Amino acid sequence: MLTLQSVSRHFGGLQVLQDVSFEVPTGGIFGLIGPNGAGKTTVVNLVTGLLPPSSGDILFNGASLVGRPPHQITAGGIARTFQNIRVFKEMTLLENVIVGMHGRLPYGPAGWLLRLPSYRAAERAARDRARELLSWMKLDHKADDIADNLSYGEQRKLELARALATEPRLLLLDEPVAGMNGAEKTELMAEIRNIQARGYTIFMIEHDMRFVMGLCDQIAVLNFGRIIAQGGPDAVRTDPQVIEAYLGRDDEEMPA
Amino acid sequence: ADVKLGVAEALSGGAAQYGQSIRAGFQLAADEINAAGGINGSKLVLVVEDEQGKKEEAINAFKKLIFQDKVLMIFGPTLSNSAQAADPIAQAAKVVVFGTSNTADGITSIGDHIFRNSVTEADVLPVTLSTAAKKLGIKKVAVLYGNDDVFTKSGYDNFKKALDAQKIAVTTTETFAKGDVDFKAQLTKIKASNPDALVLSALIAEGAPIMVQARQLGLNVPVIGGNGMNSVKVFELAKGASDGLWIGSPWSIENQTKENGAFIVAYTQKYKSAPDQFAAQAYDAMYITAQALKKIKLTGDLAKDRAALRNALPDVKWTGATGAFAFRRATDKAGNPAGYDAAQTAIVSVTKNGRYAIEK
Amino acid sequence: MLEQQLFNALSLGSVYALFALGFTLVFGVLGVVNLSHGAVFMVGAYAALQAVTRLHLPLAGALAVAFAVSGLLGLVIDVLVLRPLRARNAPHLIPMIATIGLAIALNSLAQGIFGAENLRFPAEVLPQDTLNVAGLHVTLLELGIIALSFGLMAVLLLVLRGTQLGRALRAIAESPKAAALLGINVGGLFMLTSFVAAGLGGVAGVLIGLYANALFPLMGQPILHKGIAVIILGGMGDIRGAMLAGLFLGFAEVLSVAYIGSTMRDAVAFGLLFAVLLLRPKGLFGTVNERKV
Amino acid sequence: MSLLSVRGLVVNYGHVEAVRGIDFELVAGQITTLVGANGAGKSTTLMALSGLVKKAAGEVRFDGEEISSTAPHRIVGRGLVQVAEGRATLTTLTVRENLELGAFTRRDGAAARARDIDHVFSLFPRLAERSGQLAGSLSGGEQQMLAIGRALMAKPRLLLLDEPSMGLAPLIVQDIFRTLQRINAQEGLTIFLVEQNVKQALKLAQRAYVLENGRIVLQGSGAELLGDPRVQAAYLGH
Amino acid sequence: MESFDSFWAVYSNLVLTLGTNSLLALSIYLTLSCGMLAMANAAFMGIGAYAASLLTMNAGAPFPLALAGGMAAPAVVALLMGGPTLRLSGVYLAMATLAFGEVVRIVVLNTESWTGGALGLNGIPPLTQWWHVALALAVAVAVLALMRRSKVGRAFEAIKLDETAAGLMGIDVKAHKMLAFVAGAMLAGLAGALNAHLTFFIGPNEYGFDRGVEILTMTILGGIHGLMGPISGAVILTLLPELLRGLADFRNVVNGLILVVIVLFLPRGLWDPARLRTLLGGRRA
Ligand SMILES: Nc1ncnc2c1ncn2[C@@H]1O[C@H](COP(=O)(O)OP(=O)(O)OP(=O)(O)O)[C@@H](O)[C@H]1O
Ligand SMILES: Nc1ncnc2c1ncn2[C@@H]1O[C@H](COP(=O)(O)OP(=O)(O)OP(=O)(O)O)[C@@H](O)[C@H]1O
Ligand SMILES: [Mg+2]
Ligand SMILES: [Mg+2]
Repeated sequence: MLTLQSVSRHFGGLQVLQDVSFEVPTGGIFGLIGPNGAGKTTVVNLVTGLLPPSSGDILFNGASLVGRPPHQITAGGIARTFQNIRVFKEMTLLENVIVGMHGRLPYGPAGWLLRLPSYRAAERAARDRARELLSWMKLDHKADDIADNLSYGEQRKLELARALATEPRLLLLDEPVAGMNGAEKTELMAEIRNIQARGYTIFMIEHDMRFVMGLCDQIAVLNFGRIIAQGGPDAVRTDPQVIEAYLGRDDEEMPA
Repeated sequence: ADVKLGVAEALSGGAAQYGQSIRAGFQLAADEINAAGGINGSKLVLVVEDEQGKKEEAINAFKKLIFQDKVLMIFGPTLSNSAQAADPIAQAAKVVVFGTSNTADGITSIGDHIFRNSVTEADVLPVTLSTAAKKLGIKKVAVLYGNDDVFTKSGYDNFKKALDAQKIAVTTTETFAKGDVDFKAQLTKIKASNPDALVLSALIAEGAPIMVQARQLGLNVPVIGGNGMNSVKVFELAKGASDGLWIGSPWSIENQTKENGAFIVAYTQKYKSAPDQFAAQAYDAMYITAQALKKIKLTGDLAKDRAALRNALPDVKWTGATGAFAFRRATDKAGNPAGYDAAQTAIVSVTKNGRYAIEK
Repeated sequence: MLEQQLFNALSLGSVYALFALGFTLVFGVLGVVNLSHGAVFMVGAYAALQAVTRLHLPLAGALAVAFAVSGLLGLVIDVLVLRPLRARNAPHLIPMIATIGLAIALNSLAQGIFGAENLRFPAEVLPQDTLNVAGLHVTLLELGIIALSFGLMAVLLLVLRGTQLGRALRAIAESPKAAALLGINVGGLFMLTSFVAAGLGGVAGVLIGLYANALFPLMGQPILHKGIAVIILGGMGDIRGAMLAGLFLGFAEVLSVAYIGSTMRDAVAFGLLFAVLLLRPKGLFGTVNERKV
Repeated sequence: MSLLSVRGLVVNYGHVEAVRGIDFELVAGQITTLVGANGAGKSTTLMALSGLVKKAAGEVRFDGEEISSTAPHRIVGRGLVQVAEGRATLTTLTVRENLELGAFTRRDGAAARARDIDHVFSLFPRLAERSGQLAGSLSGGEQQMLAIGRALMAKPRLLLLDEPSMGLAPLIVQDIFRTLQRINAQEGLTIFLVEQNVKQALKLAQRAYVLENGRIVLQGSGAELLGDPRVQAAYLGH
Repeated sequence: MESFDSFWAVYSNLVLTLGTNSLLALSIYLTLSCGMLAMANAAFMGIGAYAASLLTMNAGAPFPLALAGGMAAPAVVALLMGGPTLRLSGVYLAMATLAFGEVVRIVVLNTESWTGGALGLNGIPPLTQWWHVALALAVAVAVLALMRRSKVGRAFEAIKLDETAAGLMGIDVKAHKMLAFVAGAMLAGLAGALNAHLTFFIGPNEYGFDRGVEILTMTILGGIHGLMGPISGAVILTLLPELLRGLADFRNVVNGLILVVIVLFLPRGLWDPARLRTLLGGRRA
């Protein structure tokens, strides 16, 4: 579904990504892990059009994304969440989600100026759909609260609902469980599985190994801008290079 | 009954220094007239409004004076811009408006209720220029003016006409903007063009520093100034660099007539500072109006009284601080008779050792 | 003529920079475009005039008075207006609107007290003679302004870069909360900054008042407009940026008078400014500080 | 010997009651941890200890003295130093400048500061390599090390840490926890640790509190709570 | 009735100025609601005023056509300058737009044969009737109110809160910013055209820095949490000097201090639905 072909990116003299290539197959959950500063978020930024690659190509269902502005990429079926939460803090949850449907509301200026039936129908449908998405994330009871009043974990879930509202085929999650405790993580894991079951393809970045290993069917490992390993969870977990660079040789079990 | 006269001047904002002088001039004259028995026994009462030098405020002030305070007539406003906006209000309401500081062209074309005793620069500047040119043998001049201000810009326009008419060559024309503090770039360029004199259309706020900085750069040619430079403040603000400024105006602090002397003494006593031309013209305007008022009989019917004043005013002849004065009919754009301008002769003076010396 | 014009540009640029240094300091540390800085500048000038005419102080004394009076005014503004707004978490344009109100009030107050007309410092305060240096006409005051603006820049830079105080100010500029957790007295440093910046504004008022030979209640407004251009062009709160942008504006103005025509001066200067911003969207020294997503 | 004791602390944000009357003690020389769900009030508690949010009621005694009305910079001056949530490094200052500022409240001169910077560099050699770099250009893990190092520069008697492991790679998390343990063991520094990484935190801590909806609902030694079924169900996701 | 006539005779101008100032405040509200601090509205007002006045004075155009011209001219200019400018943010955008306004002013000063230069345009026919202003304001408020409830209004809000995130929600950020900028320019131009035909005279200095700041002050003072905010700000800022007339020389001192006090006690603006809600004791459902 998503293909990176020897993508490189530098900031000034800093080479952040070098010849990164991988492929995210349709329908699965794909994980990208690696040390802090390896370039994981940069990959997501490149895919969503916030940054142009210095070289290489990014294909989505065969079509190149390079040079397209973010809103077109979103319209094409890619949505994301952010590592540092970026919900619209002064909007209600419902409004946050409806903003995600911006491109899917089929009325024009005449529609809203004259409050034509098309406008009313579309707005009503958007509201219903938004409530449905919030209920997927178990946030529907707070639909009319201001997003800023949510706790950290709830804001992450709201971001997810908002991303789903754009009707993506590919969902990019950047550290979805950062700052959540074990129970909350377990809960979110179940929700992500549900989302996948509804037919979405998921790509995620995460430092929590129990979460990554438990969810992903494929994992790529990025270190200093290069892919150093790729494969199923078990293969990656035992890869000496990955242990050296990322997981650490702790005698105890991995942090949960 | 009291005679209520409206005064709408800029008492705050950037034009406040002129507006405040003007108000002082009116107040002085009104007090004198009232002390001398008033108008056929009635006292003059001034209703003063601040128009802030803004056109909207001037319109508001005019409307308030005309319709709410029901004044007999209005003095003001301070700036020509405001006059362009507010005078039509008075014209439409058939109320006399008497400007003492509006020198821009076209103000009295607005209609037959518009009067002013401010001598336009079109009348004064050619005289100033020819006098200076003759006495100093000037062949070529550099011009410097403020191009973002009606007053200094129309001064420049009139200078330019006079320079063309008198066939004086221009070496370079430079501009500055209101609020500038540094004029050395323009003056350096002017100095390099080697003129016989500097023609300067500026208000004193910029004009004085221009004189100082010109001298600092070694540009020691005479300066021929417009109306805006006619102020004793030049001696203070351009101290040490104030010599050689030529100006023309109906009023000069050095003009030794009986009327002017009395005005200067009275003003200085009342306000503890020397009067300027704005105060002098306001002072005279009040007396001119008083002459007209004395000739008519006020009935208490406002519309009638306003019309009577309108009809009496054009015939007033008066000799005051600014010398002998009469009105001269102006025409509107189509050439039909409209309001009234001042018919007065200009006095040309030159500064020397901290005083104005009258040249003509 | 070119040499003279270059010198003119240097001194005009220094005038702008002198005003902008204090202005950018408040902007940088408090994050407020303090539109009352022009009024504070004017207050400094009038205070010095009083010191000279009533107390018969020499220039140095008058400058000290201007620094103290303006500085105290800045302090009062910080304590009575800006601090409560900070405490109330006011949205970011609100403090700016408050300073507009203050500027209106201060300007009219000055007019009420001192009258609207132009005043000036007595000529004895500073010799106005022109020196002839290498064929250039140069006044003592111009040299003073140039030296002072560069000197101030150097001092401010040294303080900001090399001392704990400076580091603390930069910390506050970035995050008052993080600074407080380091044991920095944030409220106190806000007050200190307001005091020093306003004091510098007052000193600039005296020198520029001397330079222009004129003090009037609205004297701070024209230079405020230029000052805003300078501090933004320089980049949010950057001291070097303010100096460089001040010089940039001075040179743009003088050279456009010299070679293009004085009617186009402001169009050229502001057109250039516009162009520079398009090329460097955060000003000459501004860093693109937006955190990555 | 308790270094800090809190009695009946209440903190509100407008109508939101974030902390609703909590009591706890930090014993000198120990690591104590506070765990709880998102929005439980952990960060608010730390902010209240540092004086950055105003309490509505209660008292906080640090070394016997009431400090809940003291200005934040004075509290730091007394040796209560916090590493705030989200690595509050100063991105426009260099690594070294950040460390220098850590010693802002100290008055023992540049030489002492330089010595302590070397000490921090020995704890976190990565920072030494990057001492001249702007903190904003560091990776997340490095920023967290810098934040801890900077707090150590103040020579704290009590170090508060708010989720130091958030967003960090497993290797770095292990690193940081090990370092904390070492500092505690070697220098006897009292540490108060707020963590979502509940298992690690409980392993590390001699004493632990569980916060729920602004109230302390459980307390005990780290090992006790680690074995508590309620903790396991609610926080460990078993 | 008579008392109304005399009231109208004195205050008609003031009332109509309330209307045009409200339009101006709404014009800058439009760009602010899309997260842009654009300060070119005074210049756009000037462009509208000059365009409309030249149409009525020189081309003898009927008033509606002149008003349309007064909206179209700034819109075209906004469209041209918006491209390069709108990628700036915060005060940098404010500065670039202010600089643009300065350039417009100087162009007007230097195109004397058209614009009268510093002397301005005189004798503009007073064609603006009260109902022109009322209608313009009503239409503007209605359109903006409808917009706020549509996807366009939500897109503006989203861009204001987080531009990057908005783009990733499928919102064409550039296009929406341009829309807000151009629509704001049209509103400002309309206000300028109406105002010019109310005051007989226009000059270039009316549309400079001070006017720009005044417009911004109205809007921020009023608050940007609804359309009533800018309008109430415009009303207060226009009426305050008139109400304080009695204070004579010190009225601006009081005027300025009142601004400070309002801001201190109502830092979210005069019109703040959230505060009203708490005052009325109700809570959002
Ligand atoms: N806009 C930018 N300008 C300059 N450098 C950048 C920019 N964005 C990222 N970098 C640098 O690129 C490197 C990779 O950053 P990135 O955010 O992709 O890391 P990451 O793998 O997501 O790390 P983490 O796990 O900590 O989130 C870092 O060194 C970072 O400082
Ligand atoms: N500035 C604020 N204004 C209003 N409410 C706030 C504010 N900060 C926090 N809150 C609320 O106070 C409660 C406690 O927040 P706090 O940040 O202390 O939680 P926490 O335990 O640190 O959570 P997390 O694990 O997500 O960091 C939450 O309900 C939160 O929404
Ligand atoms: Mg990342
Ligand atoms: Mg927290």
